[in-house]
Amino acid sequence: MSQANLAVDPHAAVMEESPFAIPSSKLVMWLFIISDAVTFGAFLFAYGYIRNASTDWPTPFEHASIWNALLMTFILVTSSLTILFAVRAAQNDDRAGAFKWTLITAGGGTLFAILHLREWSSLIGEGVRMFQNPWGAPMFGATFFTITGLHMLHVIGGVIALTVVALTYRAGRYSAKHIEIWSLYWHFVDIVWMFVVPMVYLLNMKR
Amino acid sequence: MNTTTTPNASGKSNGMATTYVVYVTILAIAVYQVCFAMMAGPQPMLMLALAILQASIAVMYFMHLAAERQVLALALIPYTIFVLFMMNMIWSDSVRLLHMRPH
Amino acid sequence: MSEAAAHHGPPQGFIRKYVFSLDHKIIGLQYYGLALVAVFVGMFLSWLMRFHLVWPNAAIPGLQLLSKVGAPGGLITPEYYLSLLTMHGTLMVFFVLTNAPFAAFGNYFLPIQIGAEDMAFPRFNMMSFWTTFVAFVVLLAAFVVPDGPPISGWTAYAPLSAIGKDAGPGLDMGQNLWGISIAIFCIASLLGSLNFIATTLDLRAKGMTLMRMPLSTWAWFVTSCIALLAFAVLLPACLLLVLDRVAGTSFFVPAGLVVSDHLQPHSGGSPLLWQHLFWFFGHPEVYIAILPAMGIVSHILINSMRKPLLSHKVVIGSMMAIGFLSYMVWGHHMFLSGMNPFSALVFSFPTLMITIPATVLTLIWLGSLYGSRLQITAASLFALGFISMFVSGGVSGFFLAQPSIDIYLHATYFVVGHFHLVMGVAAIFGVFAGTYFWMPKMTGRMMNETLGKIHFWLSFVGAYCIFMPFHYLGLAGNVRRYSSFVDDFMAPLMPVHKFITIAALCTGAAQLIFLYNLIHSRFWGPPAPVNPWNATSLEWTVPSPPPWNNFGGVHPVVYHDPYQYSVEGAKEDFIMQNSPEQVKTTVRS
Amino acid sequence: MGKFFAVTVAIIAILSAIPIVMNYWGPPADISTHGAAIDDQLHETMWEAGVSFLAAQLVLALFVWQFAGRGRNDKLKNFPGGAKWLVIAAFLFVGTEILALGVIGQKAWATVYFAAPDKDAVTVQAQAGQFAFYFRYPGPDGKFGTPRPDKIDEGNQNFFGLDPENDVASRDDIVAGELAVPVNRQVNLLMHSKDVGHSFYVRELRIQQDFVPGLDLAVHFTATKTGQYEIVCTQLCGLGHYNMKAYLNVLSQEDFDKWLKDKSAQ
Repeated sequence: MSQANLAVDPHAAVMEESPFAIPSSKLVMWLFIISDAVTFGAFLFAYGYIRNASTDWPTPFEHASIWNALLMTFILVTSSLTILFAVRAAQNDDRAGAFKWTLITAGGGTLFAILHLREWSSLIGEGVRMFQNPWGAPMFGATFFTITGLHMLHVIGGVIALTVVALTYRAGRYSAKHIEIWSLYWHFVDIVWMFVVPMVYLLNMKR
Repeated sequence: MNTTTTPNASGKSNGMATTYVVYVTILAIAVYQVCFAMMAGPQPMLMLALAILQASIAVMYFMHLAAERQVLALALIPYTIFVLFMMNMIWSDSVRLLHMRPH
Repeated sequence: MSEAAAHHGPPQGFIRKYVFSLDHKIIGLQYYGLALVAVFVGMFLSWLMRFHLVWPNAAIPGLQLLSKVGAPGGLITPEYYLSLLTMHGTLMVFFVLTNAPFAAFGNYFLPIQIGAEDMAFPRFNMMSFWTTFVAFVVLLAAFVVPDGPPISGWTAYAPLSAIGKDAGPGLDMGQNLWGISIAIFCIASLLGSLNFIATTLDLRAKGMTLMRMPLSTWAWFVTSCIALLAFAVLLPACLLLVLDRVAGTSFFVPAGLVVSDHLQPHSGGSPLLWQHLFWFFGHPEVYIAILPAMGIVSHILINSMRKPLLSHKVVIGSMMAIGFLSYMVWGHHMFLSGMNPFSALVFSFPTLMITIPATVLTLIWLGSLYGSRLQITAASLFALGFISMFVSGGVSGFFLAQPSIDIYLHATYFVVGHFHLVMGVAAIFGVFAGTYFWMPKMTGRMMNETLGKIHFWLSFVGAYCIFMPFHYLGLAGNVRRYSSFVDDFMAPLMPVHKFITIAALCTGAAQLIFLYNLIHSRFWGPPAPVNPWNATSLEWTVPSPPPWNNFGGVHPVVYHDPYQYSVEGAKEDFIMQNSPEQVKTTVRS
Repeated sequence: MGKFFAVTVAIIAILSAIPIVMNYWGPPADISTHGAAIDDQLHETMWEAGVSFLAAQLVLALFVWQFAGRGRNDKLKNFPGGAKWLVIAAFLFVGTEILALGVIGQKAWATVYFAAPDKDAVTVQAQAGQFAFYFRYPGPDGKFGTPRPDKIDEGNQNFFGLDPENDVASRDDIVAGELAVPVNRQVNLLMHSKDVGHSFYVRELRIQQDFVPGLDLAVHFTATKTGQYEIVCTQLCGLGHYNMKAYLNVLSQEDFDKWLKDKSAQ
């Protein structure tokens, strides 16, 4: 939104101090995150509600898919680490480093999305559709695809955003602040996944 | 009150050591969850509690909420938890649905 | 981005200036205009409904142009009645009651009242208006699709809304458009509330501490905090509804339904899930509509009374308490919907508790009137009318909060009377008060006071004539959402319905006075001075209308609490918030 | 103008209260055993809400009458006690109301929903569909046949989807378009929705309950007065919603037995 990183905090001289002492854009990212957390929460509640009321809920995930999910967790949490490297580099004015680490993070996100899509396609290959699957309650597909789909949408959006931020940052129009703010978003995507894994994968593990 | 921006919230002050510890902890919890679920079956409440643990340390140390002014955490977290907590009122109907389905 | 308006210069060209404007004032006016269009469409629909209820066999000439199928020969069919009802509710709740008091006035005055040059994120602001506009167009498109607007009510209860055209006319494309429109609206509201919160917290002028913010600003702020998480729940609800409809899932549809002799392929969902998600948003929404009106009315009343309210802090605290409680009570819409009867008791208690902050607010308003120097203007009349309406609509909430009484009164006209008075009329009165009070600032022209007062009297008496009898009908057991009363039981109540319809037609017509006044004074009204009402808050320190960056590049400094009226020893009987004048004694309590 | 406002508000408040005080449009006479509790609750709430309503409107009128149009020379006064006492008053006044109505008054709700039905209650199944109610009695064997949605065939009068060929229990089931119940005997109404949400509302019985698709609820009631009463649907269920109704016939025990016999002979 802003064109330059103002070195001087505009609050200092002419305005009342913000109660949180963070830039507005960071505050807005936090607010967006809690709002989005509630949106994801509503999805997970809906899933729990329907699953809980079903007698024939399928538990199809083989150990292989669980290990795959764990690998995805590893990739996503690691990308959370690399975006922290990017933030750190940006704060130390290491523009090349920050650029590199942001792109590596976006690469991690891409890898995650690819793994996820591979899993989706194998599930679709097994006959899972939005409202149909070979094992039991047809709502399984609906809840699985909506929750993981919404999450993947966030990942893909994040990858695009991080790429744009990295390029704009290298061009000098963005500052460390922007990388930090988008790192918050990226961590949030990671956190959502921390809930998706146990709720969607582990609970539906083959027993 | 301090009117200049505090050099907080970005890992500058607290080094990367914490970050690595948090990173390893989150992954360890994830592995524990999976192993536990594979051996003893998934226990929803335990899984959820562990996820909340993961999420809270991620929020506090990856997102540096712990390093921000405390008032930010106090504004955001109780509010979100309250709203999500209220949603739990739907469960009793979900259970009824199971017992009172037609036929 | 605290630098806010600094990075957009004075806009050039018509499109940049008036259409895709980044200026919060233009966006406020755009929201106001949108709400104005929506309110007249919504009111027109309610006319058609009222007309049909009492003269079901009288053709309305030309109505067949609106819908050939729904109104053949100008006669409204039962399903078209339900379409009108759905569209009336949706338009009014989303596009009028959310937009006018919150988005329109909030956008225009929140930044000025806190001494900011613009919203924190002008681009977000523009996006949020245009997203709302898209939602509005998508909703209105339901009128022109072949099967007409949906017939499932503004609450779109599943499975009626979820199973498609088997369930009845209007539930095909029309219902899809409804779901998509509301989902888009959720995103717009989200953007808007993010912006409001950031602006309020971060862009306050020097000296504008939180406790020095005017009550209207406080109300918008609390409202945006509610809207932030309430719309976040409606969004997934609408997405899942649309998925049920277009992707064949069944989040909200259980197994074994036979609709129009077709066994539906759905299984696994529950209508109660939709109701929970919808009302989880739906109850906070009521306060999203009424809280800004409370703030606006307080702001105006203080100005007309020439004295501050008895307590600034208590009013703010009450508004926050209402916001807090609003998340705990949604189940009172569902007492008889098949929800666990134990939950009903759990929801009933906080619902009754909301009465406490509401009563505190009312008592503060009334107590503040005592010993004031109340000036009667069109704005203050509407503010007083708001209090009267708020009380009338509020006390009936006491009935509906109790599940045992709800057994009798649920889904009757008592409910209709209740929410129309407290959420509809009261909030609209807040908007009218705001319009008469702030229009001089917004357009630079004074509105006609005499016409404003005539408008008030007709609206005030008219609104009571319409909505008070609704309560009597409800007590007698007249159920709502019926397109005609075919049974004997209702026959004795028809004279009441006739009275209501006539009152509604007259009151609706009286709004044309307002429209005339608005348009006429916009172009031909006498020019407005900077501070026509001798008010104290910052919006009255800037020219009418304010320049594009509000304070002309100067950063105002605030020295006082917002309502320094009738200050003894002051040069005038009030002290502006940004005036450095210091007086030892004040009448504040 | 202020005085005019005061008078108008006072007149509106009093006029609004008159039909209530005169009991001009009230609920029809109650014919159920639990209804009296609901009526009492309604009555009590009416008193408390009515007093609050009149008090607030009249105080508003009074203060506007008194203080509108006062000029700069009139002395400003503060409400005696200020905000603190008003807040305390609100807490005390409303708190008492909440305790009286919201807590103690929940008994009426409990009598309807928390008590289990009697063992010897007459069990009837009600099925709501677009746009009619159908009622089913178990017949002499006291057992309902299992309804099957795929067997529903309105053209052949098989509203419940019964399968008499394979299901013995369903053969003697009695299906009717009206709800006949014996007077002074508890009726346990099993509620099932065929398609979308509907509601079962009998004003005189003080019973209203939604039919929820996918969730079979039950309500029980005892009618105390013979006669015919209207059952209406109060949950928006589609284009024929306004026309969806049936009748509740409260019969004496002999008439009810005769009615059942006639019905099963058909």
